[in-house]
Amino acid sequence: MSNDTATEPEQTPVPAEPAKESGSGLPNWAVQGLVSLSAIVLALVVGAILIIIGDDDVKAAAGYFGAAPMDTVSAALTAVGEAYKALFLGAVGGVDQIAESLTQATPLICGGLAVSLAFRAGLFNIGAQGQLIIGAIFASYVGFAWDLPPGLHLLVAVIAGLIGGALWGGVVGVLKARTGAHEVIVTIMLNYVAIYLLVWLLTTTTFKRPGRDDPISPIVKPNAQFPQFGDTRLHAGFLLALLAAVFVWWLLNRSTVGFELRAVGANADASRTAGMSVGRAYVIAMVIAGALAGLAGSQQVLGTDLPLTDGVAATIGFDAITVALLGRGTPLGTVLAGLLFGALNAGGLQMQLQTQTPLTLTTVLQAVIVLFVAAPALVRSIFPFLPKERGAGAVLAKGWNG
Amino acid sequence: ACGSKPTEDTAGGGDANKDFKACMVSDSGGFDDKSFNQTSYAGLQSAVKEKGLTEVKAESKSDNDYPTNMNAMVQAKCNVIVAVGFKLEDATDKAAQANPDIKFAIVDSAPAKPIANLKPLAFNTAQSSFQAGYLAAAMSKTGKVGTYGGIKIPTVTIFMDGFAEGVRYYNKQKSKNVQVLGWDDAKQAGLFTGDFEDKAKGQNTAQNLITQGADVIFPVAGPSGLGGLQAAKASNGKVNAIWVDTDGCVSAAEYCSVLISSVEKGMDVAVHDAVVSVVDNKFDNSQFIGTMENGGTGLAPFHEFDSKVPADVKSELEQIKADIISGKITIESKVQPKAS
Amino acid sequence: MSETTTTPDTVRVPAPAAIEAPADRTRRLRVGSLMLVFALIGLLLAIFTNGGKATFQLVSGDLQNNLLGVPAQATALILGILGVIAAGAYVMRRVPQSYSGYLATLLGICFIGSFLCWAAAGKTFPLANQFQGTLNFATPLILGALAGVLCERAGVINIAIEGQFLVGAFTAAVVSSTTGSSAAALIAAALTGVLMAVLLAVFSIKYLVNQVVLGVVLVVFASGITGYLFDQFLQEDAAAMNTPDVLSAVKIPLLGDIPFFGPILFNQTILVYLTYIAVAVVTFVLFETRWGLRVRAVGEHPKAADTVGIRVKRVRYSAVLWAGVLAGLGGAFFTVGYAGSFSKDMTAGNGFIALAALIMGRWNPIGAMVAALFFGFATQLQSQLQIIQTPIPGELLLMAPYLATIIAVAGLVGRVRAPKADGEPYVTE
Amino acid sequence: MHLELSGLTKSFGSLVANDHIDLVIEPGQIHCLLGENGAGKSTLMNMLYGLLQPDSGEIVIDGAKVRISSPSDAIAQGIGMVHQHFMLVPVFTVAENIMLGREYTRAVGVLDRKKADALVTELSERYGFQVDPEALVEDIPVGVQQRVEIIKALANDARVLILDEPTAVLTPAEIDELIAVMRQLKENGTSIVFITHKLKEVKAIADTITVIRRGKVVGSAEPSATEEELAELMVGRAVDLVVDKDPATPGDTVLRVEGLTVIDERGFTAVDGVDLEVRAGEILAVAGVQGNGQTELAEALLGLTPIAAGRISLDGNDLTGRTTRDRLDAGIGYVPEDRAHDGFVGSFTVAENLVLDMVRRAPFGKGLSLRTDEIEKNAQERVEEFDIRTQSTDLAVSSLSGGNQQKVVLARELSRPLKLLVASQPTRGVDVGSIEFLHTRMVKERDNGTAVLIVSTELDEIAALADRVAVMYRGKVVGVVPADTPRDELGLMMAGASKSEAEVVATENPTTLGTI
Ligand SMILES: Nc1ncnc2c1ncn2[C@@H]1O[C@H](COP(=O)(O)OP(=O)(O)OP(=O)(O)O)[C@@H](O)[C@H]1O
Ligand SMILES: Nc1ncnc2c1ncn2[C@@H]1O[C@H](COP(=O)(O)OP(=O)(O)OP(=O)(O)O)[C@@H](O)[C@H]1O
Ligand SMILES: [Mg+2]
Ligand SMILES: [Mg+2]
Repeated sequence: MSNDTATEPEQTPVPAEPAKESGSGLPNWAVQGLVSLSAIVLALVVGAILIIIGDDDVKAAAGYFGAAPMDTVSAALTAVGEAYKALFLGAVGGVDQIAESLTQATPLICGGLAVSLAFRAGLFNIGAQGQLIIGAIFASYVGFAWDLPPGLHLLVAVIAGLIGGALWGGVVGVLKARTGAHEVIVTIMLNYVAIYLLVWLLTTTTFKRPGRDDPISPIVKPNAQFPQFGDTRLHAGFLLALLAAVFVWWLLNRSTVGFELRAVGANADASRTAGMSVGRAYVIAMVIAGALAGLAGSQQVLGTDLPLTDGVAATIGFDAITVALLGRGTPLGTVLAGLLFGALNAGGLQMQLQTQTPLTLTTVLQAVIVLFVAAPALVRSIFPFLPKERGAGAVLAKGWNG
Repeated sequence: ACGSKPTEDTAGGGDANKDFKACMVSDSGGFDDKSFNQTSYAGLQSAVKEKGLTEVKAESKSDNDYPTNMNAMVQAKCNVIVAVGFKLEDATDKAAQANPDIKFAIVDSAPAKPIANLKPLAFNTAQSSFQAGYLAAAMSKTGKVGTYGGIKIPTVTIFMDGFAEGVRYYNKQKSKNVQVLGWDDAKQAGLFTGDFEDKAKGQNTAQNLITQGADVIFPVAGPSGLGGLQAAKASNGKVNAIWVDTDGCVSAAEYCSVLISSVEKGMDVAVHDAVVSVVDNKFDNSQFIGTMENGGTGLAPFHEFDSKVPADVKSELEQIKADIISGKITIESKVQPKAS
Repeated sequence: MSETTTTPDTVRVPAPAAIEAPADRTRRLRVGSLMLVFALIGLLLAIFTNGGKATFQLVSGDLQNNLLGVPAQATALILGILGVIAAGAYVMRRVPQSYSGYLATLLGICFIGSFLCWAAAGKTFPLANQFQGTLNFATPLILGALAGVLCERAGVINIAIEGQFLVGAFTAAVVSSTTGSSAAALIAAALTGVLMAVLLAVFSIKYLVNQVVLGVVLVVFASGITGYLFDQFLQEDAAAMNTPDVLSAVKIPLLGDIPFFGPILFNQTILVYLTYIAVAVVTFVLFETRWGLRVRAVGEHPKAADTVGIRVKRVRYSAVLWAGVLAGLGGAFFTVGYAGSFSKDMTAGNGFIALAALIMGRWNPIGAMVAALFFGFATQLQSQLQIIQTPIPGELLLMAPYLATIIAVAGLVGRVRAPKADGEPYVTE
Repeated sequence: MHLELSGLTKSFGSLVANDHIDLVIEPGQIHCLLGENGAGKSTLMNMLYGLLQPDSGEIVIDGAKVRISSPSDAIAQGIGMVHQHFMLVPVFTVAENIMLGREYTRAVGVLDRKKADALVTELSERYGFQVDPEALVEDIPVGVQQRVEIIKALANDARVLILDEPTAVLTPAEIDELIAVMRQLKENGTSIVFITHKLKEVKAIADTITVIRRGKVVGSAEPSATEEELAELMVGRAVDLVVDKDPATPGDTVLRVEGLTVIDERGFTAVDGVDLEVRAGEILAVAGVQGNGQTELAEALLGLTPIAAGRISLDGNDLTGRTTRDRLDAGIGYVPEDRAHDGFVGSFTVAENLVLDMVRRAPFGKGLSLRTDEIEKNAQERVEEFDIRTQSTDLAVSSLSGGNQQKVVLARELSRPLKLLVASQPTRGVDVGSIEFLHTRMVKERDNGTAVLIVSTELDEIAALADRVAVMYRGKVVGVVPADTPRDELGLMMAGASKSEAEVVATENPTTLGTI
């Protein structure tokens, strides 16, 4: 979250200083970058410990630790070294790997934007998962069931995905605005409803792949697929994700609607007093957030050519929440965080392939990175030489009450 | 059973074919699902051991990972790649078409049109579930048996179909009226927990069946099904269960005391055979359908129930097996794999 | 000082009965229309109920004896009409505002009654088992929601309940398997719950990390770490590490003999009894003790607490850590408390449902318990209805508990008010 | 207790809020601290109370140097403080608030509520307050809340009592009551530090006066000094305490309110059948003790609170049931009573807050897009025109001092053409220098032909601005009187007396402040 989601001056007396420069003379973004890098390093250390604990060679060598302690150490170093080498090369070791990282990042960016945007309007969108599923259903249906000319088909399918997500998000906004139903409850529940809806749809002939009984839909028609870059898996949906980030930036910082969303998010009472409709802002925020999550869903089915299955959304909607935190709620930050997570996912697959390190380790790494990035003070107490950032120190917290 | 054994561990078959890479990609359930990924992997392991191959495996965490893992396998220059589950169909078809030199096999699925280097492995588990239904009906004291599934998909309902038909057959043969709770194969409607993870929910679901009088439970729900076994265990001998996919006394040994038997889906054998056929240069792309005839599916041993299952029931089960093989008994389930 | 110059404590006079506050009116119409809809559905179901008897089981586990048979349609009709009257009385303002809660409850009971008559006409509905299952589903939810209540009353949002469940379930399974002691397992689960709570507390109270996202990250972390350890250890040696003993039920004398509810409530495991005790203790401690007063003060207005000499952060730490105990125990329910061995991500989102229950219960221990029971009831009902087979499609039934929660939250609960400083770190210069 | 502060310094970032402040507080003395908004008074007191840690300097009590690192240290030293912003937990009862931090308990930490109730009753009787120990704080009027704050401080038997702007929310009568309590305490040997912006009060009670400007002690004054002298010492220039204004030349009726009734969320009648008229070019002041329905009246005019009955029209157009947006567009300007809560978005910049209710209209919004250049231009102009003291228009408004924040709100509302200006407590907590400016601006708005409705609890403000005064009590208008009605009479009417009753009582029973 960025600085401007701070609460009333009374409750959060963290000074909002104008200084763009840190105490060390480095610009703030550089300091933030350094802190984030250090956080990644720390997370890798935690991961290394887990790798060592779990490694069979280390376990074997530890069995005779008294006799030859260096064996244990070297086994440990080898295990960690190999795992991380695979992780790194798997993420950025070549064009294909980079393309894979970007592909994995694509839906995370859109999902992260969905969470960030709602956050800025003072809403906790835990429902990106459900919105993503509905978006994927809509986009996929248009993609495989309709016949439209090239270009148009893709466009219509993407729009369908946006509409699907927007509907699912909009319900949350409308209920919140009209009845006060807490968005956290509603989004959690709608996630379940969405997945059960998907599972049910996949048993109907409309969605089932012809000639098959399995709950799997057809792949969308070629006309509805995002163009691919070369023979990598990377597709134009990635550019759309970047475009979405630019759009969100514009919306929040350069549009009247975004102004109102931010105002409502920062102080709903003052916004109401200034003639804004708080309920409307909630609806708009959730509709747009839902549409963004829906876009992530479309990217799954239109970009990576995945058919609809009960797993089409993976855990993107939840990972999106961490991506949004890592990105401090800003569009640029979300893009960068999405890229990092994409790289970790892609690298993690290679790491398990080459060193049999379970994928669950990637999950731990991601969580620990976010923890450290979110607590710069902790990172600084471990690396005291890091320069101080001026102004917003920690990620500002915000309560349920908006 | 499964673990991260170092890949160079090829004890058993020596390292006769060390350059031969036998590879496997799981679906998002992972290799520890106590179900089809795990069983398929066991088949890969046994082939590797027997022939002294090099094993490479990739677990998928989400649907996103299938194409990536499949590509990685191709890149790793695998000689044979086994994909587990229908969700991998698209990625496998694509990789098979692009890499005619590599042999592929896929569990529980088949491409729309045969592909020269892709062997589909399917299983008619309705057959052994039919036996399980008969066995359950015979063992029931209350005259009610129960089943539930994780999610309503064909790989689940095929077991439930066979089970229900087996009970009906029992009723016809013995003029009894044993009821099946939790599945109506005519209406294709029944009891599902909604996921494969929530063990507590599975247990509660089984408990609801037990309350309705069922004393033999047939859970078809992966880890969630383990909850059903727990419910049986908690009944202190009143309720027993039949497990699916693997021999439960091996894969979930702590529940062996309540397991009358298990419906084995011979994915391990099928995967093993497919891999070995590649090593031996005997690969063909015809669909393998595991049946009772070829041993691709069957009832597991009775283990602790060996003495409790009456001898005549045992012989009737043998008879059923013969009748199914001979075609004397036809199973109606619509989701049985059809030879293509 | 003369009498006229002192301001009385309250300057407002109650509004005359003839004028209704606009907010009340909106609420009455919203809740009222929802009540009417349900009353009419109830009546409609009654009309379409088959003749014959609906039979209800009255003793848990026994479906042969102790049955209550009622004429299905007649009963449904009576309940349906009663429901319509209740809804009507509410909408038409025929009873004082303060009784409206009773009316809604009455309607709820009538609706469920006619619904059950409709569904069970000609069949047997295991009524006792309905409550038994409700309790099974609700127990971990209650513990989780109580953990949330403690944290959030002190001003720390706890979305990490799911993560605390997972580590609690994991350790309970491992410790029970390796030591064979259920007591050790419960204690270990509580301790790992606290360990997660330490992370939550340190990162939110000391490092001021956004608490919502922190919670989500901790869930990811817990899922990752339990998954990793499961992969690397439990999976390799399941027999030694993952075969916990499940707690056995202990019947409480006398209480356990109460007709109907006795066997359901008082023939349970120690963990369930701990849950009852936890509800009572948390309620009492929060509202009747010094510590509770301070917890609520730092959650509402930490600076005010600070100015009277209360160590705000220390109180928050203590509340979050105690909450960890409850959430850890809630996690233990999934393994040693009920389902035995651990499997990956086995808590399957229950921690998030507990979070919803806590909000739905308005951050009140009793309210949270009611919300958890509501959800448990709905989940159990859908499972039972799938067995006795109703015309409602199974797919819809699976969604029903979640939809019911949304309807309840939007229709009845409405706007809720969190503790004022919930989620806001306390920073001093 | 003899208390000595020497060389206390505190900075926030680059701002030095307190710069080597020396202060001596003698036992049994009432020591007044005077200073502009943001001068550093609260900062100094917060250091004394342990809420802030000084960067340097020391605190000496009865000759011994002490370190006060938290409020509990201060309490242990016998220091009590009534904070400028209420430090009460709204959802707690009065008794709970008073025992918080020093709870009475029986075995195992179980609260002894009876004992707490008894203490509240005893203290209220001793000081002549009327407080119900069982009432929820959020349900009682601010004046009573202020008493709870004072009881809370007294319950600890403080030997030094700090009162930071306690009178901002009190009626003249209540202030009188408080002054009596302060004298009683002083007689018992308690030292009191008293902060206020109301010079009349200072003159009435102070033994010693210290003036702080921009974080430094700039001098002291005798209680006999005139208000003008004190104001000049505070602000650093001559201040005109009387607003120059010509008699009003009212035009047509702009605002007409008929039978307006508001029921609050708890089902109480907040506004009870109010009829009012405000004409173009006049200032109608609504006087009343806080909590008598003025807030709800103002919010109802803006459509922020739903109304149960009645009609509101502007220039003959019915506004009842219209949205706030519509009413703003119809030409109503609004300065809410609680600026940080309703008036601005604290984390937004000065520039953004200056267009908060205008982003959708030209020139600031064009279609969907925001014209940031226009917003910036507007900000420069308003900052210039209203003399808003800020380092930059890009600063968050929350970093401005209270007076400047208020100027931002007022500048925004006055920067568009208005038919009606509704301003609630427009100068609450604002120092004399800024008050002078804000008052002048509002009179100018009146002279431009705008109808102005001011809600205020400050009789000084009412006297300075009003052309007519409507007094509210328990949601009803008890009378509309001319602006020159004597203070004591207004005070009595604010307590519910009718005009005729008030006239009689006021002459028999003059109050301290009324006669100064
Ligand atoms: N927590 C804080 N962070 C940053 N600046 C602060 C903080 N508290 C006070 N200040 C600044 O210190 C200065 C002194 O503030 P202080 O509250 O002491 O003023 P004051 O004299 O009490 O004013 P008022 O009459 O308005 O109450 C102001 O400029 C204010 O902006
Ligand atoms: N985070 C902050 N950064 C900068 N200034 C701050 C911050 N928090 C508070 N302040 C300023 O400190 C000053 C003193 O705060 P205080 O709460 O005493 O308000 P105030 O100016 O006295 O306002 P009021 O007139 O409403 O009482 C205010 O001007 C406020 O804007
Ligand atoms: Mg102050
Ligand atoms: Mg002030």
